[in-house]
Amino acid sequence: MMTVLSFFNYWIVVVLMMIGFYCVIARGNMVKKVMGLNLFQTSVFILFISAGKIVGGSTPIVREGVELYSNPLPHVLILTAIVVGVATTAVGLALTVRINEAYGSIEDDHLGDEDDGDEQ
Amino acid sequence: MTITELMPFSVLVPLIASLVCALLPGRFWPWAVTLVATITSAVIAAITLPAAAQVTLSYAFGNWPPPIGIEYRVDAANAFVALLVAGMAAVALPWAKKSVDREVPERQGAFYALFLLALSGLLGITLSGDAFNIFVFLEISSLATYGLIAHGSDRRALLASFRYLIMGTVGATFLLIGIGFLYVMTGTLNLADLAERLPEVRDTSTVRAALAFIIVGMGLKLAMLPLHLWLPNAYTYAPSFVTVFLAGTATKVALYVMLRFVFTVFAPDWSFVVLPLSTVLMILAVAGMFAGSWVAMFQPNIKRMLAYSSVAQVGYMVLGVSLVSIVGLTAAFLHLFNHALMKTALFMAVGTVIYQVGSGHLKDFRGLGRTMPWTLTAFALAGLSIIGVPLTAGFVSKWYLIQAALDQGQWFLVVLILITSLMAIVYIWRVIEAAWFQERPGNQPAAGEAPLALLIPTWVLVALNFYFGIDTRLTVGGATAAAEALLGGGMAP
Amino acid sequence: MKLARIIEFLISKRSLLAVIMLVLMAALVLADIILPPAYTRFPWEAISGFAAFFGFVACAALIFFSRFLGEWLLYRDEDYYDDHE
Amino acid sequence: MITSDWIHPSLVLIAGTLVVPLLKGRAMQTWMVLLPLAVLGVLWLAQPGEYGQMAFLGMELVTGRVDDLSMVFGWVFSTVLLIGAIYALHVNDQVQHVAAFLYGASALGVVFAGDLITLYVFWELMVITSVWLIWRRGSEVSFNAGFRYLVIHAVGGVVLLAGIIMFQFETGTTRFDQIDADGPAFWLILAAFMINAAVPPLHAWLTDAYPEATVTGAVFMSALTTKTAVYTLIRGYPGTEMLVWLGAFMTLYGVTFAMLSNDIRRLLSYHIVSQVGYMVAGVGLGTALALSGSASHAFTHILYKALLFMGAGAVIHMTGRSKLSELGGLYRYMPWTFVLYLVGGVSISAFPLFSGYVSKTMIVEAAAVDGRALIWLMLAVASAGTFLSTTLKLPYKTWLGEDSGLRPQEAPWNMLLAMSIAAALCFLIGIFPGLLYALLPEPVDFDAYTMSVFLKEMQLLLFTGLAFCLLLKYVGGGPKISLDVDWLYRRGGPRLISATGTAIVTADRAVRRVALGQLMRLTSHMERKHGRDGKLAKSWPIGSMALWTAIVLAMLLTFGVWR
Repeated sequence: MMTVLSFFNYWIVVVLMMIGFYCVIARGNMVKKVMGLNLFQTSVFILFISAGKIVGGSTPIVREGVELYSNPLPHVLILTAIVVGVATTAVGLALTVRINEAYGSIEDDHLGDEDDGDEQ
Repeated sequence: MTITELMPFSVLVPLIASLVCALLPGRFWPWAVTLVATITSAVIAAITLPAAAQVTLSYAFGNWPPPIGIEYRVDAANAFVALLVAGMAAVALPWAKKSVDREVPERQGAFYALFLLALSGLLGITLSGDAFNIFVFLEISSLATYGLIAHGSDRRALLASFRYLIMGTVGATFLLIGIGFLYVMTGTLNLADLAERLPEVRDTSTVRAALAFIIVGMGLKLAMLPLHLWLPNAYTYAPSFVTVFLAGTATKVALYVMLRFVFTVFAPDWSFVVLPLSTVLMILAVAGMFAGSWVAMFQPNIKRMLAYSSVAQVGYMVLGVSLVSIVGLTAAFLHLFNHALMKTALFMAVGTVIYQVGSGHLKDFRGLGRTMPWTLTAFALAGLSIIGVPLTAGFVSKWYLIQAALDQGQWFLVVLILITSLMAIVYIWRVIEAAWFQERPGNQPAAGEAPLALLIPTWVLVALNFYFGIDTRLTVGGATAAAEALLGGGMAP
Repeated sequence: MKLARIIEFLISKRSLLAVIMLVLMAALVLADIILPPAYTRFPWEAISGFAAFFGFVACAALIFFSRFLGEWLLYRDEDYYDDHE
Repeated sequence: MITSDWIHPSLVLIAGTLVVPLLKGRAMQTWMVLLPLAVLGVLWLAQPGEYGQMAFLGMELVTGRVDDLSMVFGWVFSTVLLIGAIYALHVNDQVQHVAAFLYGASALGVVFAGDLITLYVFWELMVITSVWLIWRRGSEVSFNAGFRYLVIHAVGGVVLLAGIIMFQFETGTTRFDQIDADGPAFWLILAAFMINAAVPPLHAWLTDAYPEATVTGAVFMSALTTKTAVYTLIRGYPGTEMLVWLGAFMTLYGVTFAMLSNDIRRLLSYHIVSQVGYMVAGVGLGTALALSGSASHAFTHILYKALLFMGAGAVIHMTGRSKLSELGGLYRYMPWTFVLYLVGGVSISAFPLFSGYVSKTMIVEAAAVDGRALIWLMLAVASAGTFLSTTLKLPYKTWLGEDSGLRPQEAPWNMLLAMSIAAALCFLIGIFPGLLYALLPEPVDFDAYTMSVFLKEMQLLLFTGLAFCLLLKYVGGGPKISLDVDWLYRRGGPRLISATGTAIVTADRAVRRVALGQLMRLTSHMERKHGRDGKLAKSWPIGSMALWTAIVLAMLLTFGVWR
């Protein structure tokens, strides 16, 4: 029981990841899909950041009287990953807007069917 | 300036040029800047390859020594792939001018900027020796690619782009999860450093899970069956130039990343043992070869047909990998290179037809053999290469693949490879039959031969297909060096 | 056409030609009977006139066998493949 | 490829062919005659040896191996190219000329190839060039026939390639001498050679396609494809017991089906099968005498079969008809064609003084020396059958017999000239067999003109003629076609495929229904609790992609991580 609880951060990650992935799989609405994707990515960010936490460690800013710092590298990495995630979200939402203009709907459910043609 | 210092510029030049490009108005200057940047990249990559084949080059960014700083670490394997990517881009760009003018008439500055971003991202992935850096470049190139695909004139391009975005992000995030697991276990992100530290901790489920996540993530970007579903639409509805570029480069780079992790970071004698990787990859590869070829035989849209053919060809490469031997990896690298040559030539020929006729449907190919003989002959000759007729590049890679299969005593693979080659004859033949043996219907406009600006690059690639089918020193040498760089010169069990 | 007339002439004399042929054939069989067989690798090589007999039987057999085969199994109308291709 | 004492004849031909599209009229005609002459000249200069070595994928290619065996075929191929070119002089279709010359070049490339890779390249080139000789007939029937021809040879090519790869793997070399591998390599290469040699049941491409080829193209085709296969069999498979029986069976199969044929060129095509049977049987016997017999029979066969195809082609060219049931009484109008055709007829029937006699008797004699009674009898029946249909039935129904009311002109001069050259060569070889025997690799210890051989052959032939005259009214025929093995892929195959296709689709549907049903049951439970309007089992495009991702990941994780 203790081990399960002591890994609670990973459980949160797993649960968030599953919810996000389920959204991507099961939701037809494109905005919801993008949100699911965000959730999915965020779970990974938490994974990185929580791994960088050292018990008893302080925020990784150099100051007087503090010896033990958390690992700063994951934060830096995740800052970059967040930027990437934001960009992805932006592109995804922009595409959603364009799809709404072109099709009049953002339900991914059989959107392509109305175009006659070569999808088999 | 030494080669080591020059090397990062093949990534930086297109990155910087893309900023310039985004601001340029009109139709000529964006293209010209892109061309210059791309050729510069290609030249640098060409200079790097011979040096990297000798000794592994290492460049530390900002003079932070690895493993703390970001390192560009180039051996024969990345140099080979980087040359392929930059070279394909450089060959495709002269072709791009007319086609892009037709299909993306407005805001070409942004379009070419996206292209340069994608190129720089792909090159960054190949050259970087830092796992997280690979993820970042992967996302840069992917985001640019989504934008490029969305430029297609058909509204389905938007849908294809969106679906690719979702799947691509899922794939990249899987890669990130894998990298995260590795970082948690080893505390480093440098690939070479990871390879050193992993053996101590590799008997943990975390490391095994990392391998699984990385393989699935890259399998997605690589369009390995059954993770290929995004690819056909993306290739079909993207502007012709984007398809030409992606077909030769994007999946190849993804394959490279997968190989880099499986072979260099995790040693093959570990990664192929803990997961039933060889079996899984072989089954998926064979399934991809068959399913891709099978579906391609019935596609009415030629771009889509070639896209499915790509799924099949990815199957050949993965098959080479799954054999876990020097010859198998050599075959995979050879096919990676040769497939880029032939598929780019084929997509160029189809793009040329689309430029002249306005459609890539099989029914619009009818009777074109007489009015566009050069374009369609180029298609037929590149088709010979994809079938694997001797004297073409396709034969060389299939030959090595078959040798690799025979070395392992896998006779049935030889049969499967030959059967799928026969299927390739069928789908290439459909186009030839329509072009030469059917009359052009009266209600369709007659089309004349395409302009030279489109024909010459296409024929250059066709000629390369035959050149590398006869003179195999460069390709086989490069591929063998790449395979040895990954396998460390030894044979895995 | 001179050659055509020669052929015409030969055809008009076909009964004479037939007689000449029959005489020739008889002579061949006679020669085979008179001359001793050069080899006897197979038993029938010792039989005089076996080749003549064999030729006749083989020809008759082929004619009837092929005809039988055709009528029994293989003959189809000339447009047999047309309606499906 | 070019040294002082070796210029590859294929190279000469290919280079010369490139000029053809630039020429017109008289200049082109002159060029078409000069080109085969140049090849003959190149062969005249060729010295035995090996030339044109190249390295390719770590193998050594030998593009030119000149020895007696390859020279025999080299000579006759270039001769028939000359004859065929003269026969085609009046044709104003450069595609056909280019195809014919390239086809000849590839056939020469095959016989001079010293390794299997070079052989394979020319082997395939032979297919893609010759198919144009069928397609240029321009009818839908010929297009379909050509397409079937192409498909079968494509399959044959793949089989050959597979065999070569395994051969290379097994022996470490691709040198083409007697194939001494065992296991699949031996059989695959043999099967590919047998497809081209038209060994039943792999023969139907020939009798299907040749009658639909152009008048002039069929002349080249009758000479080259099957005989290159005979060459490769002589080189690679001498003494393979199976071939004796297959060859003897072929001879009978060919003559039987020839009796059923109504189309004159189909009849002649079945006789290619039959005659190649003699050569295949000779290869199977494998003795020096038998192999010499096969090589010399290939040589004479090419000449007289070309002559027969030229005669039949001339009739088709002048009358537009090709069916025995529609022809008759042409001797008044095409007497020269008739007489020249008959020279071919008596040659193929092995009448003394004509070329077939000096080569076929050699194979029959080899069978006798080997003491193979049954084979000997089968070959003798086939001899009778050959005479029966090519020299009696076909000319009788075409030039004599009932008058069909056709009033054609005599064939043009170039056709007659080409036929005369071929007829003269048939006659020459028949009278001076020593000329032919001198070309053969082994010294020939055989004299066709002994009293015993002569008597037997004459009795056999003349009494066959007697039977024909007496049984004329029973001879089959009429406006019918006869089924052959090609039925399997023209009608049987499509039926089978559509049946299996339906079965696969049904099975696929059933499997998916069951699988999806399971999945749905699994998820509907989740869904009732967690989803308001979401249904997991519905196939959303992205949904299904992501689902597959999850499945693959789950597979890897379950197998690899939590073991």
